[in-house]
Amino acid sequence: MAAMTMVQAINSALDICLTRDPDVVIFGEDVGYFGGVFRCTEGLQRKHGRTRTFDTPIAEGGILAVAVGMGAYGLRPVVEIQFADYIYPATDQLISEAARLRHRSGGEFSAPITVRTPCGGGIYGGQTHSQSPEAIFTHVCGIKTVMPSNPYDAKGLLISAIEDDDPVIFFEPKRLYNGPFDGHHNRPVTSWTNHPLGEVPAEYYRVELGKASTARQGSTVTVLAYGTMVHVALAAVEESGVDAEILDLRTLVPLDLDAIVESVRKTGRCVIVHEATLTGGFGAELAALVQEHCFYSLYAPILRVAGWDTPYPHALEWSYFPGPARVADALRQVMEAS
Amino acid sequence: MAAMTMVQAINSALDICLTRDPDVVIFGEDVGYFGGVFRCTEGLQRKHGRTRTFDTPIAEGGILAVAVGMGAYGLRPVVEIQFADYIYPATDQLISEAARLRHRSGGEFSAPITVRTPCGGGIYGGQTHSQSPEAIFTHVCGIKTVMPSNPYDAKGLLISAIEDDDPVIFFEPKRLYNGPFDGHHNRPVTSWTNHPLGEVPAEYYRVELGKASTARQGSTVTVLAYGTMVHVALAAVEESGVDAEILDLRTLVPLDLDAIVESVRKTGRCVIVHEATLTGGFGAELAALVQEHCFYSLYAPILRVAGWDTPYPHALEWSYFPGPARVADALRQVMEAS
Amino acid sequence: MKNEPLPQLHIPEPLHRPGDRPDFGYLNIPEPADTACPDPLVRPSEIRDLAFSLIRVLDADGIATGAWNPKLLPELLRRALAAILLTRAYDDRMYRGQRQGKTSFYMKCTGEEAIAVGQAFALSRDDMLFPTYRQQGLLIARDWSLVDMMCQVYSNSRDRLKGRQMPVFYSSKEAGFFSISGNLGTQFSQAVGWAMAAAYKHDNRIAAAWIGEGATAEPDFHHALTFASIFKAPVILNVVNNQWAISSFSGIAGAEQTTFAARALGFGIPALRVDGNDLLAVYAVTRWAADRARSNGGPTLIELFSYRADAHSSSDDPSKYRPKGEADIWPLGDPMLRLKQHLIRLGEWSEARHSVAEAEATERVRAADREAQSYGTLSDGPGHSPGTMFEDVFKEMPLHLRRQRQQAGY
Amino acid sequence: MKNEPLPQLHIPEPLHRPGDRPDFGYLNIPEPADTACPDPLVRPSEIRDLAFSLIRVLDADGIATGAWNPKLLPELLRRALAAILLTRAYDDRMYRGQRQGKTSFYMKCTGEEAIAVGQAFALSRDDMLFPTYRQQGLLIARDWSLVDMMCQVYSNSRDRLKGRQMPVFYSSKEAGFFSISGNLGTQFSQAVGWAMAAAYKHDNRIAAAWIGEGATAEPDFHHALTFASIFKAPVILNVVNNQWAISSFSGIAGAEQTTFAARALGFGIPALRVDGNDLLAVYAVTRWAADRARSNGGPTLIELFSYRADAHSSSDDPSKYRPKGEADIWPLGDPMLRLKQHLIRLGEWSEARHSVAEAEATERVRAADREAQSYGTLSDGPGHSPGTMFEDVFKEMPLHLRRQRQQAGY
Ligand SMILES: Cc1ncc(C[n+]2csc(CCOP(=O)(O)OP(=O)(O)O)c2C)c(N)n1
Ligand SMILES: Cc1ncc(C[n+]2csc(CCOP(=O)(O)OP(=O)(O)O)c2C)c(N)n1
Ligand SMILES: [Mg+2]
Ligand SMILES: [Mg+2]
Repeated sequence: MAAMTMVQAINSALDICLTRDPDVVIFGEDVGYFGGVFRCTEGLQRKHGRTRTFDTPIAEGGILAVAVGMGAYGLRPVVEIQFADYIYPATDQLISEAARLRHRSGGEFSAPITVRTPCGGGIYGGQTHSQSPEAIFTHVCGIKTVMPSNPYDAKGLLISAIEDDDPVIFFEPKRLYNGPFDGHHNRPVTSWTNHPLGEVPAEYYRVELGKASTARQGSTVTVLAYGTMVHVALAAVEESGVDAEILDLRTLVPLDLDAIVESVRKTGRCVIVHEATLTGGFGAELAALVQEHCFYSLYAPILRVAGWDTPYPHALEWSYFPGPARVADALRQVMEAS
Repeated sequence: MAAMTMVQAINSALDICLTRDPDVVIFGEDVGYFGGVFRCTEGLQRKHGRTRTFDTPIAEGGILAVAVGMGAYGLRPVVEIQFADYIYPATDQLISEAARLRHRSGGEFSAPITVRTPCGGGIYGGQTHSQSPEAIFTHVCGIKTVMPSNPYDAKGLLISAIEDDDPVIFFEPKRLYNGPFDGHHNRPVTSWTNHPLGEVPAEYYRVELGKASTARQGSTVTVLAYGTMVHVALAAVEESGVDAEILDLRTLVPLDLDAIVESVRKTGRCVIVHEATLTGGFGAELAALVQEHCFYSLYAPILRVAGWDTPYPHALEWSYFPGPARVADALRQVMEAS
Repeated sequence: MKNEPLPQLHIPEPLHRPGDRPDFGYLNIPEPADTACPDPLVRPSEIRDLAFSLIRVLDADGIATGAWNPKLLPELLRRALAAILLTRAYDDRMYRGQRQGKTSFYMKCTGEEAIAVGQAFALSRDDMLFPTYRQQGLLIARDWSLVDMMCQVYSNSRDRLKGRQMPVFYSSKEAGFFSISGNLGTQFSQAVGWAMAAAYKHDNRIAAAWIGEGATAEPDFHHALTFASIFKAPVILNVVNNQWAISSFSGIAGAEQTTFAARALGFGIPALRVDGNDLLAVYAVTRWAADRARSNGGPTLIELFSYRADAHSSSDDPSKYRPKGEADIWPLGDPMLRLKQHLIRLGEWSEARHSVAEAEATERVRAADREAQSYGTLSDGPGHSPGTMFEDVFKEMPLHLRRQRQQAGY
Repeated sequence: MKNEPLPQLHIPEPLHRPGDRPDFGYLNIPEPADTACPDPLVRPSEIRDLAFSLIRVLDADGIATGAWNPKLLPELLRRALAAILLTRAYDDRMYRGQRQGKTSFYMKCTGEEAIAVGQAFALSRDDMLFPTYRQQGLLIARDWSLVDMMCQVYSNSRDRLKGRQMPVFYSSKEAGFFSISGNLGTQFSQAVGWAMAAAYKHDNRIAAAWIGEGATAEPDFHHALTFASIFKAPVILNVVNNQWAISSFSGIAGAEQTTFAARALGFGIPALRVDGNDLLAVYAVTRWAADRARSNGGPTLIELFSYRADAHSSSDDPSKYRPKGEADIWPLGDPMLRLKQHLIRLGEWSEARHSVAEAEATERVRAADREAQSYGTLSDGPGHSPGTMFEDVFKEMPLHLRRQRQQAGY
C-alpha cells in the first residue's frame, strides 16, 4: 500500500496493464513523451516504449476510429480524450461504431476500448473544460460508463475497464486528481494523503464494474452520487446533520440498481446529485428508476441537485457548481416533506 | 384548408418561409434538384432558385458548421440531416457551437438554425435508419427540441422553429410522413386524408413552441407521448379501455411542464411512451419531473414504455417497437396498482 | 481592386439532367501507354502527376499494354471474369428478390464489379477489408458462400447477423471482411487503426478500405489520411468515384475542382488514379499499393474512376435526377465486357465459353438462392427469435437487459 | 515480394528533446527572389509549387525584395510595428496579471505577432475574422479597445461576455471578430458558412479564419476546405504552423510528410506558404488571397510558417518537452526585430524612435490595465452577478430557467 493521488493511481493502473498485456496500447493528445496535460501517462512511454504510449494528431474522432480498428484487430486500446468537453467530435465513432460493433456483427467483431477523459469543473476551465457529458453516453446501449471518486477505486475500476471486452468510457473528475474536493473551494486544498481511499496497493487488483459502494451508512435518506459529488454529499451530510446513506455509484451503466433500491426502500427518501446540467442528466434516469422500484417506500419526492441548465461559466463557476449548501438544502427539504 | 401528408405540410412550411424571408436558405444532402430522399424539399429549388435550396457534400458536421457561420452572418439556415442516425458527426457543431454561441458571446452572435431530421423506425431501416436520438439533445442547454405528430402541427411548429432565434432540432417521425401510424404494422396503411389533423391551411400560421396539446381527454391516467407514439397511445387506450388523457408534448425543450403537472394531478397516474431506448431517454426526465411535482397525487409508480436498450434491429423491428400492446399493458398495470 | 464582379454563391450543377442528351465528351481519357509506372517505394512527391492522370491497361481494342500491365495469367483472368459474372448474377437475383418482397432493401454494384473483384485478387487472402455496401464482389472473389450472403440479405434463420442489420451490410471475420456500417465513412479510418495494429504487431498483413466519392466529405476520410500518413500505416485507401452519391453528382463532392486522388497530395501519400472499369489496371495499382504497404512504405490512396450504372439502391429512381442512358455511353465501358473482350483477344476465351460461364453463374446463384430461401426470408420467416435482440449488446448480458428480455417475453 | 522488412509502426519524434542542442539546419529556407507572384485569379493547378515553397519579402539584411514585395508605405509599416509592439506589451502584462492571480489563465502569441497584425492590415475593416486564441493581434491592429480586451481577461464587471468565457476567448461583433471557441477548429468551417452567406447576399465582404497546424487534424479543417472549394466561398483559410501543439511537435500533425499548405491541393484550392515572421510577406499573401476572394475566385489556403516562441499557455512548461533556446535560434527570426530592421534600413525608423515607441506601448498597456482593473479582476471582483448566468442560454428565458434562477436566489 502507498499513498497515491488519483493521477498516480491511474498511472499505476495503466502501467500494470501495459506490463501484463502486450495488446494494451495507449494513445491520445500529448500523452506520449510529455505524459498528458494532467500527467496521467507520465513515464509510460519511457518505460514501455514509443509504440505503446504515443501522441496522436488532434482529432478525437480519428482517435476513436483508430481504436475501433485496433480493437477489431485484437488489441486493447486505451485512449485519452484530453477533456470530456472534446469528446463530441468522437461521438459518431463511439455511438455508431464502438457501441454497436459487437451487436451488428453477430458477436464476431468487438471494440474492447477504454476511453479515459477528465470531466467536471472547479478549475476555472469555463464551459469547454468543465463539462460532465456522461448522460449522453448512458443513453447509448453498448457502452459502459464509469466515474470513480477516489484513487483506490480509480485504479481498480480502470484495470477492470481495460480488461473489459466492451467499450468503456471512464470519466475522471479532474477536480479530484489531487485531493478529495468537497465543494468548499474557499477552504484550504486537502490532499489524498491520509484519506483512507488514497491508500492504494502498488500491485494489480480490480474493482468490479457495475457495483456501487456505500460511502456512508445512514438511515433516513439515500443520496445517489458519483465522482466529485460523493465528497460534496459527505460534506452536505456533515453540515445538515441529516443521517443520510450515500451511495457512490461508480458505474452508471451497468447500474447497481439492486443496491439503490435496497437503500431507498430502507430510508424512504432519495436525493440525487450530479455536476452535469439537470435536464436529461443521469439523475433523471436514477429518479425514474427509484420512483418505479421504490414507489411504495417513498415519503417524499426524489430531489435532484445538479448543475443549472446553463453552460459552465468561467468566473461564476462556483455559482453553477452544486455545492454542499445546495445538497444540504435538498436533504433538509426531503426530511421536511411529510 | 387542404388535406396534406406530413411531407406536404413540411414542404408547405418551407415554401412559405422561403417566400416570406429572403434570409432563409435550405440545404442538406440531396435536398436540391432531387427534393430530398423523403421528398420534403421537392420543387423548392425550381421555385426559389438554386442558391436557396441546394445540395451539400455528405458531411453533417460541415453542414452544421456552415449553418452556424451563416447564422452569424444573419441568415436563417434550415438544414436537413438525411436520417437522425447521421446527426452524430454534427454533434460538436451542434452542442459546442450552435447551442452555446449566444451565451458565450454575451448575446452578440446567435445561431438561428433549424435542423430538420427524420427519426424513428418502422420502415425496416435497421439500426442506422431508425433511431430517435432526441434525448442526447434535450440534455444540451441552448437547443430547443421539437417532434410533431401530425401534418397540422408539423407545419405550424416548423414555421415557428424557423422563425425562432435559437437553434431548434426538429425531429420528423418518418413513419408518420404518409399516414397516422398507430403501431399496427400488420393492418392496412392509413393515410392523412380524413384525419382531422391532416387538414392543413395552405397559408402561413404558427403553432407555438413549448406548448403541449391534448390528443385525448381522459380521467384516470396521463400518457405523455410525442411523435409516432401519440398514435400508438391512442390505439392502446382504445384497446385497453382505460380512460387515459394523452398529452402530445410536441416540444420537449422547452417543456410544457405546467400542462403535464395539471393533467397528472388530475389523473393521479402517469405512463410515458417513447420510441428511443429506455435508459437515459427523455422519458427519464419526464418521470423525474412528474414524481417531483405530482408526488402527492400519484397512486402508482410512473411507468415508461420505450424501445429496449438494444440497437433497433432490422428484421425484428416490431419486437423492438413499443407498440400498442406494450402501452396497453402499462396502462392496465398502473390502473391495477393500489 | 476596382470594378469587382458581384459576389455570387456558386452551386455546382451537372451538365445534364433528365431530358438532356447525356454526353461525356468533356472527359479526358488518356491511353494506357501515357502513364509511367514508378517503383512502389518511390517518394510520393515524385509522382504527384499520377493523381491527375488515369492509369489504364486495356486499350479500346481490349489489348493489355503500357507500363502498368500486370501481365496476369489467363487462368487468373478467367477466374476474375467468373467472379464478375457471379457478382452480376447475384445482384440481379437479389434485386429481384427485393422487388418480390423477400427482403426490404437491396444495393447493386452494376458497372463497378471490376473494382472489388480486381482488388480482391490483388490482395492476399488474409489482408483485412473495410468495405462499403458496394463491394460485394470482394466476398464473391474470395469464394465466400453465396448462401451465407443471401441469408444476411433475407434476415433469415441462418443469418449470422441475426436479422439485426439491413440487407447487404455483410460481416465476416473469417472472410477478412469487416462489418459494414450504415454510417458512411466510418470504416475508412478504422481500417487505418487495424493497419496500425498490424504494424505494431510486426504482422505483414495489410488493410484495405473503400469509400464512395460522396462520402469523402465525411471526417473519417480526413482522419484516415491524417493518421495513415503520420503513422505510415500499411493500408490501401480506395475512393470509388462512381460519379454519383444518391442524387448528387460528383461536383457536390468536389469533382469540379480536382480529382479525388489529389486529396492524398496534401498528406504526402502517393495517389493513383485508375480506370475502375479496367480490371487489369485495378489489379495493377492495387498490387503496387500492397507491395508498398508490405515494404513499410505506408499508405496509398487510389481513386477508382467508374460509373454507377444502376440506381443507388432499391429505394432509388435515378431517372428523377440524371438523363437516361448515361451508363450506356459511359466512355470507360462495361468492366465485364472489357475483360471478356481482352480474354477473347488473347485467344483464351470465346463467346461460346462466355455463354456457358454466364449460365453457370446464373445457375450457381439460383441454387444458392433456393438453399438460402429454405432457411427463410424476411417476409415469410423463419428469422431469429426476438430474444436474440438482447444478446451481443454487451459481451455478457447485464441485469437490466436480462430484465427487459424477460419483460419482452423471452 | 521476398525479404520484406519487418512491419513497423512509425511514431514521429522531433529531432531534439530537452537536453539536446536545438538545430534547425534541416529547414530549407528560400530567398525572397526565388518565388514568383502569379495573378490572383490564376488557376490553382498552375501554382501547386507554391505549396512547397516559402514566400518571403524581407531578406537577411531587412531589405524588401522579390516578386511578392507589397511595396507598403512607411507609414503603414510604422503602424504595423506599433501594433506588434502593443501586442507584445499587452501579452507581457496580461501574462504577469495571470501569474499574480488576477485571472485564471492566459495565452501569449510571442513570435507570431506579424501574422495577426500583418493580416489585419491586409484585410478590409469590415471583413469578418474567425480566429483562434492566438490572434489577439487582429483586435489590436483593428484598434480595438485594450480595456475591453482586458475586462474579458479579468472576467470583471465590464466583461461583455459576463464572466462566462475563459480568458482570451474574445468576441466582438463590432470588431468583426467572431466569438472564440474552446473547441479547436470549429471556427474554420464556420467562416466558410459566413463567406457563403456573404456571397449569397452579393456582399463583397470576405471572411478569414485561422487554425493551428495541430488542429488541422480536426474534421472542421476538412469541412472548411470541402465546402469552400465546392461553393467557391470568398474566404481566406489560414494555418498558423508554429511548430508545436502543446507538447506535440508538428510531425504529429503531418509535417514529416509534406507542408500544411499542400492540404489545399487536394481540393483545387490555391495554396500559399509564407514566412510568418515576415510582416511584408504576410501582408502580400493575404492581400493576394483577399483580391482573389473579392473577385469571385473563391478560397485560398495560407500556411504561415512560424514558431511558438513561448509556452502554449500559462498552464504549460515547454522545458518539459523541447530544448531550451529553440526560439532564439529560430532561423526566421523575431518578426518585430525584422520589421524594425527593415524600417531602419529604409531610413524610416531609428533605435531612438523604437525605444520611444516601445515605451509608449508599455505605457498604453499600463494605463489600460489600470482602468480595466478598476472594473474588477477575477480574484477580487467585482464581476457579473450569478443571475446573469441564466441569460442568453436562449433569446428569451424559458420557464425552467426562470425557475432555476429563482432557486439559485436571483
Ligand atoms: C453519415 C451518413 N450520412 C448520410 C447517409 C445517407 N447516404 C447513404 S448512401 C449515400 C450516398 C453515398 O454516396 P457515395 O459515397 O458516392 O457512395 P455510392 O453510393 O456512390 O457508392 C448517402 C448520402 C449515410 N448513410 N451516412
Ligand atoms: C477539440 C479539442 N481538442 C483538444 C483541445 C485541447 N487543446 C487546446 S490547444 C491544443 C493544441 C493546439 O495546437 P495548434 O492547433 O497547433 O495551435 P497553437 O496552440 O500552436 O496555436 C489542444 C490539443 C481543444 N481545445 N479542443
Ligand atoms: Mg458515389
Ligand atoms: Mg501550433
